[in-house]
Formats: sequence, structure tokens, C-alpha cells
Amino acid sequence: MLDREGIAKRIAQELQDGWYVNLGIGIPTLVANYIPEGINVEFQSENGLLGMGPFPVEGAEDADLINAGKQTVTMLPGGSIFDSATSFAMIRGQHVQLTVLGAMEVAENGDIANWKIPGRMVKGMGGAMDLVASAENIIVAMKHTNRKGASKLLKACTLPLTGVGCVKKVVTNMAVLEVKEDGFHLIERAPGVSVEDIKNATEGRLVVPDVVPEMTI
Amino acid sequence: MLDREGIAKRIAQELQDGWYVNLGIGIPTLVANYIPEGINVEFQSENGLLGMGPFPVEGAEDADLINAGKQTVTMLPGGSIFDSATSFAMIRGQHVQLTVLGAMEVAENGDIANWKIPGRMVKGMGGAMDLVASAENIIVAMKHTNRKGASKLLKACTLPLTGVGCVKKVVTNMAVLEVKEDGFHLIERAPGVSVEDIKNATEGRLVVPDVVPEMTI
Amino acid sequence: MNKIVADAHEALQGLQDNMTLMLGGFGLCGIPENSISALVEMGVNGLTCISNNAGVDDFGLGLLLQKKQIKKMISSYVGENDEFERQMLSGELEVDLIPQGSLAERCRAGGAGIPAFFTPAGYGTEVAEGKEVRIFGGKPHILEAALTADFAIIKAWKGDRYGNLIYKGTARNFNPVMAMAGKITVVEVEELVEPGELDPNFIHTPGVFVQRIFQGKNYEKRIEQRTTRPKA
Amino acid sequence: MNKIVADAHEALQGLQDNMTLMLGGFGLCGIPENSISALVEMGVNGLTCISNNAGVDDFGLGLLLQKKQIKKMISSYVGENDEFERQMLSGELEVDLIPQGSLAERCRAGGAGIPAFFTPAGYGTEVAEGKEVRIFGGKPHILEAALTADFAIIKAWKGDRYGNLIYKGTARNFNPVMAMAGKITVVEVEELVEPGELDPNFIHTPGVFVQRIFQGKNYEKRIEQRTTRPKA
Repeated sequence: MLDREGIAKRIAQELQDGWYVNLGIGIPTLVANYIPEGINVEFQSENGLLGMGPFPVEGAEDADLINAGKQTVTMLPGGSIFDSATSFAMIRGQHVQLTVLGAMEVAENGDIANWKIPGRMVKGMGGAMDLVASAENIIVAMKHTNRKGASKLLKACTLPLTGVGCVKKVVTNMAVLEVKEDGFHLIERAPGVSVEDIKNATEGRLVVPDVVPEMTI
Repeated sequence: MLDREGIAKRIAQELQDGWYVNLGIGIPTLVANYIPEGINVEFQSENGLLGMGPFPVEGAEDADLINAGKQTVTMLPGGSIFDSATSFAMIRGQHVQLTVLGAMEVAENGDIANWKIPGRMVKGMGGAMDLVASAENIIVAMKHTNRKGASKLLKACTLPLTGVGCVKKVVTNMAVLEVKEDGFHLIERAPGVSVEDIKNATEGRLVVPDVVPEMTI
Repeated sequence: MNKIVADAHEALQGLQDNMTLMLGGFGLCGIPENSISALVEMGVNGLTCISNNAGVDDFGLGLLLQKKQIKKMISSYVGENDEFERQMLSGELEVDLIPQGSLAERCRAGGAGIPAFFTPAGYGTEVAEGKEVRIFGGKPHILEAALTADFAIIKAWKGDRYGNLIYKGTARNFNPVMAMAGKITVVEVEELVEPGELDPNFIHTPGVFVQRIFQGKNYEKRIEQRTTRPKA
Repeated sequence: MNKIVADAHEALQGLQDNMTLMLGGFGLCGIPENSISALVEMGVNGLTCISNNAGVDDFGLGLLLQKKQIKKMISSYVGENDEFERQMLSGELEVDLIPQGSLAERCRAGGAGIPAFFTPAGYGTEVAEGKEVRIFGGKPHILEAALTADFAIIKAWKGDRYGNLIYKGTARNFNPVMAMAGKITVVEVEELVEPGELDPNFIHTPGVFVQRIFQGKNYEKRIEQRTTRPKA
């Protein structure tokens, strides 16, 4: 079973040289810490920043330099600043090659829900709806089950949708799955997790090949 | 009868303090030379320039600083440079208070034609269609008649239109006219031009008040 | 051209109950602090506020929410504000949640004279309800309308009396697009400079979009999530 | 990230007959001189060129027109080019004339993932033929579609290996919006600089829009209308 860092490490293996990448709040943010050797990527933050660097050292925080999670950040050489319309022009215009974001639910048809629990929690969709509607390549980073132990990989989402048929890949604490026409394809198991465990934790249609390798992270 | 400079001088009287103004190619460009005392206006050139100044002194021409007529220009303090999309955002979004442009024909309903003579001349509309479709306040600067002596103020345009029902005022070498629901209202005569002269030179419906003052320029 | 006014109160003259306002900023970054304080002092009510976020409980637009001056919020993300959530869930506050990119583009469109445009964002979700759907390139899009405001209230870093503005870092965010979309655009700057001091080649917002400008004071610039790494 | 290539020929690799190109510039100001020369040398034919103007007879896109490499021009104003007018009136050249603001916005839309938008420009004229008309705010608008290109060919003043660009003066014009709309965006700059030399706060085109960049040479920067005033 992977922890949050483990999920981030596994997703980092998906990065390709030269990609522009948008990382959502939470686990996705951690991906930046595990960029593979020899791979150069630039991180886009939808509040208007390209070439985002690590958090500043203590005392160097700049209130005028934050990421989309409202965290103080730094910039790397070659970065740039732009307004919100330009930022989403990049996203909507598919100039950003990969989006990694969290989810409450993912359905076997690629639908995703992550912004609202009716009557209980409404934080808003932020940039997520633009990101999932536009990105060619979307990876969801999340736990396989919710706090009550119920599957978050469903036949159909029960919560209000963020986007339809858009998720291509899901990396959870238990598995890596690809979303294809006939459901979730199990690609890899987390260390110490059996195919049976994953079957039990997956409500949506799961397609299991003969051999499911364990991840190497 | 006014010459080109006279037409420009008369139009300059229409300027109001604080206005942003777009001047077309030809006679409209000359308006900048006659800004009344005490009036501050800024000139917008649709190729991406606000705060356009006079032509440079000889030897100071900069190939990277031209106006929409492709003429070398200068910038005044407080000016700014922007891309073509932003330039027309200003125009389409009605942030520019006055547009002055030339025309081949104006109709009594405010239609204007100035970009094409089928089979003979097709230079293109440039920014004129955006300007006339958006500007609240459009003044046409032109000669009252064409080279053959035929009226350019018509019942209906015969050439392909640039915009419909948009012209508010016309200043010619003979007169100042307002375009209203019932046609061209004669507001002023050029020095030495009689109402009768103007009637003879105007094909469109002309509304003549009892008294038509002579311009003071 | 001299668009300089003395302070936020003079800049906001004419702002009345039930008006629609745009307010720049992302989280607490790049928000018009002086103008928000003035709005609290003016006590205007029934406001519709277009702003990406709603501040926090005791800062930014949270100050207006506390005083119940806001009737309706148009935002993309409001997750940092408990009082906001309480007023929304209880029905005291009308809320229109909009995808962030659509919000930005709708403001720009309002300023640019584009009354409506198609975007894929929100198709198949609540956001698309009642909106026209059309397929382009095999992909469904929804028609979104432009947004404008009676007042756009903007924070910039430096500005001159023509209204030319530059922003600093990610405090830029929604400020330039909202600056375009106000019937009256009011700007507070950290520093007023003389015309010509800002390089015309690097002005972020040309003065044509701005009606009133003043030098703000006592900026707190509160940091919402102070994140650091240890010194090496 | 290193997007630097040796020269225009390397930058234009993969550019083939019958492709659609965008070319930045307004008149002869800010045109990609090196790339245009390379296109002539490559001898590609049947091109559709999206460019505000068509150069003059012996410079800019006029060079491609002379060699009849262009099948179709999409422009707003072509009044400075006799050969152009001849080819158009004789029917050798297809021409799609577009209002300048619509041209700029259609390029931006293509780059920004906005497939279509409404604009008032051209309503009631030839430009509106076959286009959807809709009333907004009592005023008729027409629906215009986004433009994209196989290659966008851009001229900037300075750039770095990430593809970050700044432009100089009114040589900016269509370059930034076209830079957004190319499947492959190729940039020639007067000066390549090291990453970090361009202030991130004042970059006109962020590198994300750019695929290839090279340092141009021998810029002529011809002036179309040399207008001066006497020395005082």
C-alpha cells in the first residue's frame, strides 16, 4: 500500500522530458519532489505562473508569489508570470501536456467528481473543470477508497460531476489503472497489494490482465 | 470649400478632453495636428499603440514604431504598446470614444462603404469593420463628391458595405452633417458654400434647418 | 489626462447598493485592500461581487461577508471561508460558481466586446445547465456569456496618472482582465509614478481601461499558506 | 528545456506543401524575415497564409507571392502589393479578407481553445455571409470561428531557450496571438538570451506556446512609409 508520497512518486514516473505540467492541490503537489533524473518539466500554476520552483527558504516568502493552492513558492530561471485569462488559454488550448489532480470519485467511463457534496460541502471547482475538459492527459491521484472504506472507483459517479469521460489514468494507494472503453484496466499493483484486494476495493468494472506487475518506485 | 486640412481642423473641434481617439488613414490622420487648446486626448493606433506622438525628426525613424498607416511615428510619455487582440479589445469593448475615418460612400441611414470596389479595387477592410461596428461615435471625413462630381452622400450605398447604420456625423469639404433617422441633417456650411450648393451635391435625403451657420475654423 | 483621485472613498464615488462589482485577486494575493476597507466603511449593501475567491473570514471579501453587504457571489473557489459556507448553505447568500478559466475569459470578453463564446469547460456538469451546447471538432462545448461590472476594483503594483498599470508576480491574476470589464475601473497602486517611468513596452494594463487611480496605503498583504523549506 | 535550433531551415523542418501558416507582422513591421527567405528557398507550394498583410512586391510575403507559392491568403488589408492585387483579380490567388480585430481574436481563440465567439464586426456586410447572426444587448453579432495553423511563424525581439519572448514597439502586433495558435510555433529573435535574463514579470509570450526558436540574422527591417517632421 502506498502512502501519499508513494502515489506522488509513482505519478512522477509518468513525466516526459519537455512537458508542461499542472499539479492540483494535495497529493499532486508532491509530484514535483520526485522528478526523474534527466527529465525536464515545467510546472504551470493556474493562478498565473510557469516555471514554479520549490517553497522559499524561511524568511524569503513573498506574498506576491503564490501557487494555485495559495502557498508561497519560488520561480525558476526561465519562468514567467501571466494573467488568469492567459493562464487558462494555455490550459484550454492544450498547451499543457499533463494535469494531475485529486478526486472524490472516478467512474469507469472516465467521469470525475471532485468539487461538491450537495448540502454539505461546496468549495467550488476552481480551475478543475477547465483542466479536465481540456487536458489531453489527465491523471487522478487519490486513495482507492474513502474514509468509510467505500470504493472511489465507481460504475457511475454519485456526486456532481467535474467533467465527463476525461480521466485517462488513476494512481491510487493500491494500484495504477487506465480508463478505457470497457472500464478500469489494472496496470500495476502497489507493493504488498494483491489483485484480490484491488478487486474488492473497486466498485467499477475492473479489467484484470493475466499478469499484473508490482510497481517499482 | 475646405481643403483636407480644413476638414481635419473642423473635426478637431469635436474632440473632448480625456477622449481616446482612433484616426484612420488619410484626412483623419491630419486631425492630430489641430487639437484645441486645453484639450487632452490620446490617439490609439490599431496596430497596437496608445499615446501616439508626431512623426519622428529626420534620422530618428524607428522601423519598430509605426502607426496603422505604416508610417513611422513617435510615442508620448504615458503611452503604451500592446498586441493586436488587446488593441481590438479596446475598440470592440468601446473603450475608445471617437473614431474618425474616410469613406467612399455614406448612406442616409448611416451605412458606410470604404473597402472594396468589386472587380477593380480590393485593399481589404483592415480595422475599419471592427471600428465602425463598435464605436459609439463615428465621424466620417471625406470629400462631398467623388472625382466625377457625383455625390458620396447617398440614399443607399452602392458599394459593398463596411458597416450598417453606424455613421453619426460626416464632415466634408462642403458641410457638417449629422445622420439621424430621417436622413442627413445639415449642421454647418463650409466658408463660401451655399445651402443650394450642398443640396445639389447631396443625393441622400437632406434635412435643412431654417438657419445653417457657416463653420468657424 | 489625470485620473488620480485622493483615496478609495473618492475612487468609489457613485458606487451604490445593489451594484455589481468585480474585485481582482486570487486568494488574498493581489486584492484591493484599501477599496475593500472603504466598502465596509461606506456600508453599501446588496452587492453582487465577481471575484475568484471570497477572502478568508477576517480579511479580503470576508470583511464584507461578515457585515452581510454581499447579496451574491460569483466565484470559482470559496473553500477558505467558513462564514461564506455558512451563509451559502443557509441560503442567505446567492452563489454562482464558475470554472476559473471561464470566469477569467468571461471578464476578458466583457471588456473586449465579445458578448459570448464557446468553451469545453463544464460540459456535462451543473455548470452547463440551461446553456447552449454545440459540437466543435467532435467535442461538446457550452456557450458562456460575457461579464461586466458597474465597478471593477483593481490592485496593481505601480501606475501613472494615465492609468497605465504594472502588476507584481502572481498578484496579477484576475486584475488585468477585470480592469477591462468595469464600466468604471478603479485602481489602487502601491506606488504612483510619473508618466514615462513605466516602460511603454512593458505595461500590463494600458490606461485606456482605467477611470480612477489612487495610491493605497498600509498594505497588509497577508499570506494565506505560508510554506517554506528549511535553509540548506 | 532547450528549444533552440540552428536556423530557419531547421526551424521549419516538417513544413510541407499545402500547409496552413500564420505569419506575424503588421505591414513590414515585425515580420519573420529569415523564415520567409527560407520558405522561398525551400520552394514549398500551395500554402495558405494567415497574415494581416501580404508584404510589398519585393519584400515580406510579396516574395512568396512572386514565386506563386501561396494558394490562399487570409488577411485584413492587402493594399500595398500590386502583384497581390493582380493575382487576386485574375483568380490565381484565393483571398479571404477578414476584419483586423476578428483576425486577431480568431487567432487568439485558436490558441486559447475557444472554438468560436460572437463579434459585431462585419455584421450586415459580405463578411457575415453564411455566418450565424445573434442579437446581444439589442445589437446583432456574428459567430466567428477560431483559426489555427500547422506552423505559426513569429518574429520577436529577444527570447530564451525556454521560448519566452519579448517584442519591441509595434513589432509586437499579431506575433503574440499567432504564437499561441500554431501546432508548431517557430520563432526568430534578434537576440537569444540566457534563461533568467528576461524579467519573468515582463515576458510577452510565455515559452509554453513556443516549440522552436533561433537567432535570426541580417535583419533589413524595411520601413514602408518613412514619415518625418523637420528638426525644430
